[in-house]
Amino acid sequence: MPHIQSGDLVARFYALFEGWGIPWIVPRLIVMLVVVSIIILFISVVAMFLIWWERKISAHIQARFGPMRVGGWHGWAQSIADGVKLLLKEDIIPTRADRPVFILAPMVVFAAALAAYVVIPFGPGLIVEDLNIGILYVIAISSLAVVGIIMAGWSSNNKYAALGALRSAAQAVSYEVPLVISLIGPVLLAGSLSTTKIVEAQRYLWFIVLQPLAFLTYFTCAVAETNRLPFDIPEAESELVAGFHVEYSGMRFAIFFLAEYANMFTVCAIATTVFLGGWRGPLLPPWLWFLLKTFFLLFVMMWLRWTLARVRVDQLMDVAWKVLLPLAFANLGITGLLVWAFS
Amino acid sequence: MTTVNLHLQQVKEQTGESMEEMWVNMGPQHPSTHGVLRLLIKLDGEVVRECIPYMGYMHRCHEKIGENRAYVQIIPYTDRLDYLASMYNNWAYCLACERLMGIQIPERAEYLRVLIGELQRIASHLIWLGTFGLDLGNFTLFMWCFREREMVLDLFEAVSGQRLNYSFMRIGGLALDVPEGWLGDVKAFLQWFKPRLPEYDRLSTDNIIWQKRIQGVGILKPEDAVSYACSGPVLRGSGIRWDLRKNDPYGIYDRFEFDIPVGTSGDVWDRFWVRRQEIDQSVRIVEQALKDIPPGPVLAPVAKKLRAPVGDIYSRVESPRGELGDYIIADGSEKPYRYKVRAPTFVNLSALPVMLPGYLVADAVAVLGSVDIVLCEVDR
Amino acid sequence: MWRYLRELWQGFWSIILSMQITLRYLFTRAVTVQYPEEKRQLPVRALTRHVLTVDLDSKELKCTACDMCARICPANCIHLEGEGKGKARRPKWFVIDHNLCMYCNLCVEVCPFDAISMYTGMYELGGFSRTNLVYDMETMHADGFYPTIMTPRSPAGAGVKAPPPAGAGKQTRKA
Amino acid sequence: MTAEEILQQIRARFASEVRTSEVRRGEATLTVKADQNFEICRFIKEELGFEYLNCLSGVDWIGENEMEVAYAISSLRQPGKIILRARVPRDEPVLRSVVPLWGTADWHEREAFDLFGIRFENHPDLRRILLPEDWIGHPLRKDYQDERFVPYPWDDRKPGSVVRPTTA
Repeated sequence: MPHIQSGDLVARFYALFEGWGIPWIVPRLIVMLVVVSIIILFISVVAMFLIWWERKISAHIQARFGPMRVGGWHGWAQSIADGVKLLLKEDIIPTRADRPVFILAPMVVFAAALAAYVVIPFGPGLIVEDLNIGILYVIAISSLAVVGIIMAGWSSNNKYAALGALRSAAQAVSYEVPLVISLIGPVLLAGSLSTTKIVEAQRYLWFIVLQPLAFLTYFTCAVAETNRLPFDIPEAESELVAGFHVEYSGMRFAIFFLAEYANMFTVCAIATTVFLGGWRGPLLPPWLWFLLKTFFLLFVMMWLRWTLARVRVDQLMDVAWKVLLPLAFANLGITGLLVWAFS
Repeated sequence: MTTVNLHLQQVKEQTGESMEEMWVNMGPQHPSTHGVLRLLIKLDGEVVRECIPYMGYMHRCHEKIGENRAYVQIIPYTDRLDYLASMYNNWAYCLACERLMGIQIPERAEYLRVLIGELQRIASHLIWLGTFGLDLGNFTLFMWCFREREMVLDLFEAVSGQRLNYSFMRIGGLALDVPEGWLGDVKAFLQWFKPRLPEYDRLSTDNIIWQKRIQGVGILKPEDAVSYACSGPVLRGSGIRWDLRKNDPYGIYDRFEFDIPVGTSGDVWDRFWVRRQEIDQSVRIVEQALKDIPPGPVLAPVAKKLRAPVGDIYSRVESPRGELGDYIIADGSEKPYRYKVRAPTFVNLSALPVMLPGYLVADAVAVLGSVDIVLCEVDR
Repeated sequence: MWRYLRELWQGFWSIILSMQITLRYLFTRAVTVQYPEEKRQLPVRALTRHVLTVDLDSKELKCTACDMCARICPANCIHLEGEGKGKARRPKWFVIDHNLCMYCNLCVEVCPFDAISMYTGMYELGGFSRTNLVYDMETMHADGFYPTIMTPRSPAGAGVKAPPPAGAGKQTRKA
Repeated sequence: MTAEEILQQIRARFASEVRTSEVRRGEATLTVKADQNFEICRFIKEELGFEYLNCLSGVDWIGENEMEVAYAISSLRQPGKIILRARVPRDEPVLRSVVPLWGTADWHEREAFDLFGIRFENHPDLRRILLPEDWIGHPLRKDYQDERFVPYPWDDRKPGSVVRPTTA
């Protein structure tokens, strides 16, 4: 696996088609289709695993077993069964809903989750497209999910959904700022926005050692970005029932659910890339290292979720603007000074 | 047009409200109304401006049933009022009947009532703590509290055979004596339970998110608390040192040593903290009761067919939720002429419209949770 | 500034402490019971389906159809009719409607002959129609010893056994 | 203040209103005419200092053709309990509301209105509270009829009588 050079493979494929005299667009479309299918498959498998895993972790933290029946060993097939159930459920659209927007919203959210996978380096060469503005791209794409959430909240024609969507908008705007600023520190150190370059720059030392404050800030913002407890106020089930997706059921709900876990994986993968040295590690193959680190961060996210209570809306804003933003700026300032001093 | 819409229209006509505010229906199907309560909330953005509770979804005319049952037959129905503290409902009802009929109950029954009552208080407060955690988004605390509550239920099951609706107390004492070795089981439970409390504290009391969520919201001023006749932890949270176990002792509560925790500002935190400390005090009382429980019968000799002398009584006990009163009018027959339950949560809930305005929706959930309502008791 | 930082640190530390305790619980044993496969041992007094107890020697019902249980029942769920006079009086039919039963044990406590018991351990009473929960005398006829309030242990000294796997219909149990 | 003193003070102030008064189990119990109930309650609250309304309960005395509202009043500062019973004619059960004195009376009075049909003047929001708004009748009245109502099982039953057939 580590020696597969996907770039070479694709280039050879293009050359083949060119030799047959077929227009250039065809092989490119085929490659795109294959890559997208692989990513969707990967996301689905990861999300289903994460859902099962989260249920297991929450259960064991709470002195119970969690799913135990479906599939035999510790209910490993529970997520698959749930998925099948959701697929078979009736697709309900509320009468007074804004139909096109209502149908489009889960797709937008899922597309946003999907698009971020373009720049995640699973290993050397195992990246869809090594953009030279990779980090910027991720930040831009991750804000797109909010559009989908607002669409969902608005089109549902439900007061709870509308409140959830408004909260989500406020939250996304607030947390994007410290998120971006906390990522600038490592970018300064690496001297590049490309994700592979950032991993390369951590050859000797992971950036989490140099940038612990940035890591904490980023991780907190990442939890908020993915609408997870303690920052899950857009869907706070005890207040807003289920927030923006209260009217969704069946497959549309499943897509929201899938997108949430896909987003979780994305933000943790970015954290791994930027702070934990990406695929670097001894003995094991790089892609496995990458997955291990990412899953550890995912575990921390779940651990947090099952430990903490939910914050309130105003406190959420307080944390963003009064705690995370100053910390991120302090980190950026110190990093900038040090980089300037040592260069 | 439904009554809801009619009412909304009426409110609109009367108040001429602006379109910037919106009415949100919390309930009857809402995860944090603890049953089927419906709160009509006027929101200005996220801020609650007004709250109108609607209840009665579980009304079954408990009092009418009571008027048509013999005195003994009412006991199983009282279980169904506050199903999280059934023993207290039994106790309140049996105590009222005993006072009405002038029955003296045996010493051992008194001790066992206190013992079981305080265990019930622990169980009830645990389930409150758990569901309050759920309201604030902490699911883990909920499960942990349920684990220990289950242990109390196991104890009660060994005594009465039921896990929720015990109907264990009788007019004149208890239905049965406790089984052999049961008191040892209670001791073992306390041994297990006491180290668990600091663990809850780690998740709740000591945690910064928990503190910030509930401090300074849902303030109930002491004068409002008295005017709305709040009782139990809601009243004590507002800083009034009033506990019927101390101030109007029933049973043998004057023999036990315990403190009454009170709050200072009357916010959600105070109500939480009062209940949290009451668990400690209940453990203390159980330990004392275990120490000096005497042997003897548990049921006073009473007639099979009980008749109360003509008269009326308002008798009250301090249930985990507050003052649980029974107003019984007897006409000399074997069934009460009038039987009214003064449900503590019904009365405490009536103060909710005073507590909510000015706070956020998220606080509304916390405030409602801190009142600790049981809808079966509110609706009766 | 100093206070701000200290509060920040305290908040962070309290979260760490909370996480520490949940991490510890992650590795403790679950307390739940996997129900259909494992079952908890019910205490003797667990109130479950009624049984009309029998005299262990003659295997005859102890019930004398005195109607006490039917009268005390708050939910009005016991119905019976007796036949015979004096000592020979026995129920002709005896029906308990478990749709209505509140499991309050009053019928057992009031019984002067120890003839009815709820300490049977038959708690799996699910049925596909409401009539499945109406039990007649034949179904409730005890086939051996069952603990009651007056005799919680069998005269032979045998303790109470674990409840048998029970279905909706007629349930039997060896003494 | 003992129960006797309480009764004396009330009798001295509202001599013509008090029908009966007695001390039972240390509680002052008195029955009054309904037209001055608000003034008596205000006297009890403001001058005697019993500021805590425990319970407000309606009673239907069908034999005497009267309705009753029983106030159980106590205090958080002093011992002693008062049970004040105001009688109104059953055909025209109207009383003054005591909501201005005690906030808690709001829901209690709504409940009495709901279940007994006793109307309270000056009540801010006298709607049904436990029953649906379109319910007909007041269930706790003794003459209320409902076909779903399960009667007292001991009435009209001889031992062995069959009440209704059941199938097993």
